[in-house]
Amino acid sequence: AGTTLGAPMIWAQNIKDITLRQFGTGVSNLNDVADKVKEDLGFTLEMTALDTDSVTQRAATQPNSFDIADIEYFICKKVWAAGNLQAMDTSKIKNYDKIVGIFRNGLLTPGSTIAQGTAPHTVGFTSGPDGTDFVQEESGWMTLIPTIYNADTLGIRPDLIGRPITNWSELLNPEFKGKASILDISSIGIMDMAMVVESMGEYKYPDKGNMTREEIDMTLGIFTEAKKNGQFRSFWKSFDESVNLMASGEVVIQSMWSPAITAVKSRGIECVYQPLEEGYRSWGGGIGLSKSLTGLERDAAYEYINWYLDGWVGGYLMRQGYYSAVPETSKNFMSENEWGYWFEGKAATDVITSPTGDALAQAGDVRDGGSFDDRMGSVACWNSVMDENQYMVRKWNEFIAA
Amino acid sequence: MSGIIQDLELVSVTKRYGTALAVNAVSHRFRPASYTCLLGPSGCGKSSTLRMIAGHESVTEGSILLAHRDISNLPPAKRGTAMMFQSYALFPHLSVLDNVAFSLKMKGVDAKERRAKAAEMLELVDLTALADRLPAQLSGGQQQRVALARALITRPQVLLLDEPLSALDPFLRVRMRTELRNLQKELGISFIHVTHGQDEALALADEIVVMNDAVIEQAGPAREVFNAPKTRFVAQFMGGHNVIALPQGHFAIRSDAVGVTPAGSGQMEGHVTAIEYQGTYVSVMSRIAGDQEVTALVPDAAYFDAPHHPGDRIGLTWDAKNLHQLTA
Amino acid sequence: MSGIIQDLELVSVTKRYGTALAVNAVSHRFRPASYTCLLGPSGCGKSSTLRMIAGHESVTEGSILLAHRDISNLPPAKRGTAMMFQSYALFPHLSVLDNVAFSLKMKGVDAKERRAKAAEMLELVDLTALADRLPAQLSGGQQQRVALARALITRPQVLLLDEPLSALDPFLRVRMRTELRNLQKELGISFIHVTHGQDEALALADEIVVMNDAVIEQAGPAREVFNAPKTRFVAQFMGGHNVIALPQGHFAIRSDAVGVTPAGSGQMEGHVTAIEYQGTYVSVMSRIAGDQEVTALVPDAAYFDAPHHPGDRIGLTWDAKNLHQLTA
Amino acid sequence: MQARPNLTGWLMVSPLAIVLAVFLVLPIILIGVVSFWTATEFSIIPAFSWENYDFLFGSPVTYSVFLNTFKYAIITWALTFSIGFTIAYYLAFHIRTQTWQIALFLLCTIPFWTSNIIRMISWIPFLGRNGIANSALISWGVVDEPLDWLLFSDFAVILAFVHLYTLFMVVPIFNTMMRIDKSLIEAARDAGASGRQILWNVILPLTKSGIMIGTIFVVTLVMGDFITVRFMSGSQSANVGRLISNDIALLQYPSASATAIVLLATVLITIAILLRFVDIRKEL
Amino acid sequence: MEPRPKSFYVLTAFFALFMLFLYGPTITIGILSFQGEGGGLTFPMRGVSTYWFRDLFQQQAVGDIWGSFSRSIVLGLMVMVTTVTVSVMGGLAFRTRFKGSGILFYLIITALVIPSILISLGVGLLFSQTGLTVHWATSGFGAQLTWTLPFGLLIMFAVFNRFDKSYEEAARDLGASPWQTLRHVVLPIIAPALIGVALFGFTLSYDEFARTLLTAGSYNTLPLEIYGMTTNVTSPVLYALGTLTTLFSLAIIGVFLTIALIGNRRRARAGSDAGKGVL
Ligand SMILES: Nc1ncnc2c1ncn2[C@@H]1O[C@H](COP(=O)(O)OP(=O)(O)OP(=O)(O)O)[C@@H](O)[C@H]1O
Ligand SMILES: Nc1ncnc2c1ncn2[C@@H]1O[C@H](COP(=O)(O)OP(=O)(O)OP(=O)(O)O)[C@@H](O)[C@H]1O
Ligand SMILES: NCCCCNCCCN
Ligand SMILES: [Mg+2]
Ligand SMILES: [Mg+2]
Repeated sequence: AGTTLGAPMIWAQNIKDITLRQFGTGVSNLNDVADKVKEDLGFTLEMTALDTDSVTQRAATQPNSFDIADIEYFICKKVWAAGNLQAMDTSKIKNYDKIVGIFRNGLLTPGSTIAQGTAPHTVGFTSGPDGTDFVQEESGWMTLIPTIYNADTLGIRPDLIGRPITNWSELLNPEFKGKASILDISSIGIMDMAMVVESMGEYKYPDKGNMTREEIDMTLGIFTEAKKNGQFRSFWKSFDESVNLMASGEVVIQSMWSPAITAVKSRGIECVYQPLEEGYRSWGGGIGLSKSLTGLERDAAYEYINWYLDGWVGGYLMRQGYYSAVPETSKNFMSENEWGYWFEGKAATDVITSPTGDALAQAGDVRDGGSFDDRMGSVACWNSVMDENQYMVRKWNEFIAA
Repeated sequence: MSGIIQDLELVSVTKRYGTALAVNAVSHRFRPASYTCLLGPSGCGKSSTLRMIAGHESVTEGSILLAHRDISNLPPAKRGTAMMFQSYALFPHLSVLDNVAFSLKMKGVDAKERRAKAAEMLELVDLTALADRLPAQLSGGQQQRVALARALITRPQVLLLDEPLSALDPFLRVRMRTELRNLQKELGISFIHVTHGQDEALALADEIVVMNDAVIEQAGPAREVFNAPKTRFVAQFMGGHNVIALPQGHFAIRSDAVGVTPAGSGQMEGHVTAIEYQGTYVSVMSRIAGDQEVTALVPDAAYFDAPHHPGDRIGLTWDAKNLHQLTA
Repeated sequence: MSGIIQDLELVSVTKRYGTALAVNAVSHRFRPASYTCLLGPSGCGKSSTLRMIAGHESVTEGSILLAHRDISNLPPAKRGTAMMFQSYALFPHLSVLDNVAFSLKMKGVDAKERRAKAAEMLELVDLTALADRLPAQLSGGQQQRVALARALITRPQVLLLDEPLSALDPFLRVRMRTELRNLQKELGISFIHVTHGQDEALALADEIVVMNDAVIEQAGPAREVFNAPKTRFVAQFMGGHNVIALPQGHFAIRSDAVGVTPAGSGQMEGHVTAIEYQGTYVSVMSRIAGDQEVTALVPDAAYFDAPHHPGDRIGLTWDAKNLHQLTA
Repeated sequence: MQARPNLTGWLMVSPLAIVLAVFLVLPIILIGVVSFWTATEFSIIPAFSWENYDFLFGSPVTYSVFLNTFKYAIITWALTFSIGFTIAYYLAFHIRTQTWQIALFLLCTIPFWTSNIIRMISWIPFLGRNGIANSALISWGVVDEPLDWLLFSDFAVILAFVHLYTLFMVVPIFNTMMRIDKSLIEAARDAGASGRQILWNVILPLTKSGIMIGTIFVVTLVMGDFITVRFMSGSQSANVGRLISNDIALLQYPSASATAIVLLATVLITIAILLRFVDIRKEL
Repeated sequence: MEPRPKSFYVLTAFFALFMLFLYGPTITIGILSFQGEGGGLTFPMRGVSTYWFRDLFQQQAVGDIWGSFSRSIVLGLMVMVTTVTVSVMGGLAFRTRFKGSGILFYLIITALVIPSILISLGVGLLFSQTGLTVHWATSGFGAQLTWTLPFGLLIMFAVFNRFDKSYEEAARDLGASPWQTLRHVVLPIIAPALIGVALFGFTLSYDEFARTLLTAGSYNTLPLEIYGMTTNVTSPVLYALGTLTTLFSLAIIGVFLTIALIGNRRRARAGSDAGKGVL
């Protein structure tokens, strides 16, 4: 294994009996990871993959049902106050200093501006080991250890659209009536909507990451209208639903996640993760520890986190189009061609394959949206939990039901 | 229907269920305006015959003629027959009146008229007071009369009854059979009544048709069938007869024609096997030579003057003219 | 159980279902080792009485004594009674042998012994060949005999039978009643048999207990009940009787004691209402003054010498000594 | 007789009573209580408030969703009843041997024992824009453009409902039909009734109880559904069940509870009305 | 044979169409589960293979099909045994018309008609409010019982409605204690119905989705897993799973039917004359 463990012998012997229960979305709760953990660290990691809402629900209401929560930052904002998770000591995180700035001070590069919405660093730190608040500086106590993140945009079927798409507003273009889709996860969907509304020129939000009730009503009003006019073919809740919609041609333009595009492409179907003028809607995920985790298990969990940031998982995820929290360790687990294609935005020099071996790109292809800096530098907003979240959620439900 | 009474005829009628023969080439002419009983043991084909006449069972071979018209392939309601079912088959969801009016409703007769006609029918069977009840609220005898009224309202030329009395208790059974008989007389149409009770058949029938094993074993006026059974089967089935094997052949003799005398003084010797008191009579069962059972029906007074007990030896006497030779 | 025969006594036994009175303070002593029939119309309380004796229904008031011991509150199996159910209640999942051996199994008798005993019992009812069959594979008569064997293996002092013959066809019914009667004689225990057929009761019973409306109307030897009914109800229910209202009171006269003469020459005048042929007899029903029905049972030969038809006027004669005064 | 029938009865029924008390009664009470609480995204605040009901009854969406729920229930009922009755009638009155009746009846019931979700998704390759149905229609020249409304539509929802639940009509109706004395049919025929008249005047009234039981099943299953509507409408339509499940998904338990209470009341009232037409205990 | 009316042929055609409707989709996915290795969720077939079935037995990218399958079996058996036992006891109890039976009966009807999601919600709330952990074997088990018990009980009511009391009276007459009556008479006679209740108990649990949704806790049962797969899996492996679960359900019915048939046959054989030389 590529890790150096400064662990006492007794640890090494007991660890085989340890089982950690992790849950999260299908994005990162991959059995390959559990297998690799068993191989590298010796203990058992049980993976449960759920949809985003179920993940939130379990993190908030069933603290005893897991040891490790693999959740998104906006979920953290909802559930941290419930006290089900424990703060993590950054001094125990070997690669803490190599974690990209986005998760520490919010800045990709020292000069970057911070996008609207629930940016990860705003909910990434708490005041101390028992803190239930969020603090806006690197306090040494993290709520989540970042794992993966990405800049999301619209996915399109260029073969079925046949013209360039450059704006978020195209989602509501009547040209795509009955062939558009949006995801039915309120905290994410409302941000896509906001991007569309601004792109349409209907409204400019002072802070779309924290809308007022009127703004929420207006935003959802526009989309409800579109829904009633038959703009949408379907809504989706997990990326694979979006894959099926796109691959089957039921939908030609929709909010989409990066691996979904990868999946569509791996079937030999043309699909583009279309960079848009208004920028990306971004998200980040991380690992949190259950409050009830102590002793040997907690030690194992820290081992696991350190291993996670050590590069193997990063490489694995990067090969699906996500970004790793510590890109430089991932580089060790990727070929030069892969690193160039996925991270640096260079043209592929050889076939690019998915972790399961399907060809995703041929030599000469360039990743949609270019390099890491280009993409993460154009983030317009983060998935959000607003002050009026409660109201938004109810209105969202009305929108779905309307 | 016309007032002229029509006769019903079966011409070599056969019924097969799959390969099983239920009715085997039966021919019979039913006399018009008479009461006929189809009598026979269970499974002999009585119901099948009746149901073919009614049109509820197809005829495998042969024809059924009513007034010389072949009705074998007509639907039940077009035949001029009506059927009264064994357990009456009253519609449980309809009142007595609506049950009786059912066939008129099917014909499209309007509500007022059909109710009036049904009420008339109920009058006939003396049920006017119960017109609004549901079948479940009636006693067995009342149900039977509703079923009758419902069948008769179609003005059939032939009324078919499948064991109409079997659901009644013995007391009621005797009363209702008198009513049936009177009704038939009154209406002047043919009744064909299936039963396996010979007393019922004797009491009711102008003509008895005894069936056995898918064929008609004997048919004729009740008295003739009882007094002059042609076969061993008929003699035994009709009851009240002894069948005795003598050197000259098999003979039937009515039990009441057998006398009991002290041992040694009869035509034959036997010993008593059982005594059954029957009110007016006492039946003395005895075993004679050749392991044959002979029953003597002795008037009660006579018996109790000189009672016998199982095991006693007795003599049996009869008048030779009462011996009746059987053909099979 | 002991070989000494014990008598059964009902002391003012009452059964109420809610407020409905099914059996009203009935007292009766059943004679030991005799065949008793409980006879009466439907709903008169026969089954309730029998089931109280068996222990399947609690006694509301009064007691039931067997050999002077109050058994009213004992469980069924401890009473020294055994019951044969109307539809036999043979256990459908057990073979004939296992049905018969059931009570021994419950007692913990080991398999070999109980099978041997059950086989003996089957021998008694002549069913050895069918020991391995299931009840569903038996005819009605065979089932009845299994039920008998199963009840008798408990060596009861009293065997209770609720309409044991009603599920059989008339032919079989007559045969099985002879078997029942013989069995009772052979075993020498008491049989109490519920029926609503008076012919069955007459044929079987040493003693007949006629019930009506929750009470015993008359009890006595079969011949006494038939020949000397005490009440109008008994006279009518037993059949074979006319009840005539004369200035001196109500009288019963047996139908076979009434003669038919030409009009004008009898003790009374009437007109024929119906004729029922009964084989040995013809029953001539007539209406006399006061709208009373009188039935004369005329030997068939005599009748057909001078037949009558409905509507004919006839004379009716009887011997005054046959008139029998009724008490109610 | 039995010394204390009440005591024995209670003892034997206690496991049942306990299960129902813990997993039916308590939960319903709790839902009732929680419907008057409020919530944040991560916790429930146990303080009495009408807020949930205010919001529920204050939103026009609620009414349209309830209406939609009834619409699904009624259309599905009408279809399952017509199909179920016809199938049951065919099996009970047109199939002559009992062996065949049982065989065909079993054939009808087999899908009932398999996974509802699998049965639901089985429709997707059928109905999609490039699915079997559309390909066939296009290749036969019936349509030029694929029909969009085959999938992700009310049509698809109702199709799936009918597919899943027709059996619930067939079974009880078939059972009651089989109990109709065949001689009643003969008696009707004897009285001159045509096939149609027999159907209308005899069979239909005598099958009422089976129809009611089937109706109770279908109506409650459709009214309580949330998954079929989501799957088959592509999340585009909603019924009350979805309203609740969306709320639950977003941790709005009090709001979900309020909707649930209203749904429960609606269902129970509907059932109470249906039960007036049939004595279930007698029909078993 | 008797001639058929015209309506017979029309209805036969209708029945055939209904069968097509009922089985068509299942057969379609049955066919699609043999999709070639490169094929997708819809037609056309790209070759024929058992690839997706083999794939099913390999570890999937996410989830744990076989773990959830074995949980579903265990849970199904738990529910089955409990349903049979509790239904029989309940059925027997209801014959005594104890006080409160009316209310309980209406509760059973309520359990039958209450939307499943309410049970899920309510049981979930109950456990969270009392600080208990939801688990498929506790809360999930209880929630499923609210669905299987009404079915089991309704079957038992139907059975006991038709059960001839004189069997029990006869047994008591023959000296059987109440327990012996139950053991040697009642249970054997109602055994075929109990097989039916068991079949219901098992398959209803095995297929139950809604009531388990919020009550299963950390580990998925098979329907939850399948549901998860419909949102996480984009290959015909889903159809392979669908085909296999359908076959498994059929196998379960087969097993129960066989048990019933063997029981019948054994009895019939015990009672037949075959080879005994009787008569
Ligand atoms: N629908 C049927 N299918 C096959 N066989 C039948 C059918 N109906 C009657 N049978 C057989 O045909 C024969 C005659 O039956 P049928 O009902 O006519 O007898 P039955 O004289 O009326 O007898 P019972 O007195 O018992 O009513 C019997 O052997 C019977 O088993
Ligand atoms: N379990 C019961 N509950 C309420 N009433 C009953 C019950 N059993 C019998 N009865 C009523 O008690 C009366 C006597 O009934 P019982 O069964 O003893 O009559 P029966 O003489 O045997 O009649 P049948 O000849 O019809 O069998 C009837 O009015 C009957 O309705
Ligand atoms: N297919 C899921 C449930 C299987 C059985 N169907 C519903 C049960 C009603 N009897
Ligand atoms: Mg018959
Ligand atoms: Mg009785």
